[in-house]
Amino acid sequence: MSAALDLALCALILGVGLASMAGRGVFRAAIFFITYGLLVAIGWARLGAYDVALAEAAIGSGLTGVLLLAAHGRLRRLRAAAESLSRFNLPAAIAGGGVALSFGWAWFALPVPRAPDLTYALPQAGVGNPVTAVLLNFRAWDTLVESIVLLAALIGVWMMARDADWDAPLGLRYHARPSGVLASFGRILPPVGLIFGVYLVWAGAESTGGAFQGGTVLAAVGLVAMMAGIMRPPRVAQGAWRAALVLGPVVFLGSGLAGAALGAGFLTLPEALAKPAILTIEAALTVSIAVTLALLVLGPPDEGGQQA
Amino acid sequence: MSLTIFALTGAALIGLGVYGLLARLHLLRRIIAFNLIGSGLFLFFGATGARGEILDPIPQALIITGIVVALSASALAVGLVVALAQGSGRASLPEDEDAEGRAP
Amino acid sequence: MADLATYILTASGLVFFIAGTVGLIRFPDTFSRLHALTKADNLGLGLIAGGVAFQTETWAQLAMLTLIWVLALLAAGTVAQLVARAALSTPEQK
Amino acid sequence: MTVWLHIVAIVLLASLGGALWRVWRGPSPADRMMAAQLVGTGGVAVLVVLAALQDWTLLVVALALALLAALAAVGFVKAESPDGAGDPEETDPPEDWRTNSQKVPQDG
Repeated sequence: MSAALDLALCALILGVGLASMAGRGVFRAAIFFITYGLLVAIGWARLGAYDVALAEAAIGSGLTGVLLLAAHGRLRRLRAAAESLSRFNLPAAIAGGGVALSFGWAWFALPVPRAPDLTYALPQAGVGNPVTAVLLNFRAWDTLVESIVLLAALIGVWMMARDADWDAPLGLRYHARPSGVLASFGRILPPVGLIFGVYLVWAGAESTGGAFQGGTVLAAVGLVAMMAGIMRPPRVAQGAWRAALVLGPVVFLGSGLAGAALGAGFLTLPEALAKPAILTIEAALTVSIAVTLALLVLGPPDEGGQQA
Repeated sequence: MSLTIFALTGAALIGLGVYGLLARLHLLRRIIAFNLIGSGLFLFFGATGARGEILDPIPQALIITGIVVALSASALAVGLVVALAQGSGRASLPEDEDAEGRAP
Repeated sequence: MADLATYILTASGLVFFIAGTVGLIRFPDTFSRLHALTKADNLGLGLIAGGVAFQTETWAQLAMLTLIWVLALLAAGTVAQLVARAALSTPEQK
Repeated sequence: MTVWLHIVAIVLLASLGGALWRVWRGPSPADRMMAAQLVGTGGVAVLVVLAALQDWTLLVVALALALLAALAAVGFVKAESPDGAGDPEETDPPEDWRTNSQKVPQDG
């Protein structure tokens, strides 16, 4: 019975993936990719990876959707959205089929990997959720570098701005009817999202959740508030927002150095301080992830978009 | 059984993404193809991590960071595509255009 | 008793989901399809959440189920209104 | 009960498949977005059922999906507005909307 459910789900995932690559029109592809993110989130739920399901639900169908649809809108106003039907490409099909077949072969041919048993190490990690323990303690290097990669991507996006737009607020100049449905929605949703996002970070220490998931939810409701005209998008040069961007990496690095100073080693948390240290890093990281993701999706300041 | 279904779905998605990345020329479509490859890899990796007796949290942690990085890479790519369209009025690469200089 | 309630509520929820999908496929134009969608899938989700509610173990789970449905209602109402208006005011746009 | 909940989840997924057909068919962008919205609500329903079936923690995932269900659609109406930043409610609907609405636009 549960295999039938997984088969049905995977058939839908594959069908939607195929639909996002086939046919004409990138708008349809973007919509299919939004539904794809949702179905993959259900797939992660079936695999028992609840933290991943949460991240995929928030990012895959939420933020990526806004990003792709906004991009399509901009391209349409620049008259670059049209796509002609491309013919079937045999070499590409051979390449894709070959890659898929070799992965399928690897699944059956390679030995089952032996997962390191973390249960003995978990009591020293300071948190009960093994995924959070891996992210913030056992493999803190990865997470630290990743938070810096996010900043680099944001700087890359900002470099796309034209000189004349540099001092303008980020993204397009969003406006909405003050008493309209969108504005009301933009007032109701963010408080709920704020509570839920903070809850996810807090709960992530022991059960499903964490800085990435909480930060994504906060970024998403922040975007809703900005698109509804409730909240003004920041400018590149605003100090407080820049401070929020680097808060997470700075606190993370600082705690790493403190660990080295205490003799435990860089990015190694002493067992007694692990829980408060992880919660502090997570709180700072959540702020930075939320602001970085929201600004990434908003895009560079773009005054020219008004006329184009 | 279920793990095999998900792993093979992941493998097929990677292949599908590779096809789209090579065969489709509109750059927004290619961004979606790139995301499809990433997501297929994550599914394959996640199914592999769930194969042992216990659910391995390390692949899960890496996949979460991977999902966030994929979003930031997509945002950067979207920025580049919009900048290209602002400059040239097209959303496909010059080397992919046909003899009349039109986007295919 | 609780199980019976779950069977009945989830089954009727399914009926609404299927009706919504059939409406989405069969109705002739955008606005009637919107009508089929918003009526059906919210009741559908409500009934399914109601059915599942009889299986919950704690009050927190029950509260969460309620919140899920309320948020879905809010989202669906907003989206229906906005998408309908967008379809109305830009009918000539590609 | 377990078998029944499996059946509910499978039927829900099948009904999502029907909605996906409308995403493929269109014809207008609004049709596709609406159908995607139904897929979103259906996904929340599937997760609620899976929560009862597997682990109540999944309610958190369902809640996240429900909270962000409207995000893509808000992005859609923004992108559809003339300057990419507006709100369809800012302008009154055209006088002839009843006749206009019959001509469903095709997207390219």
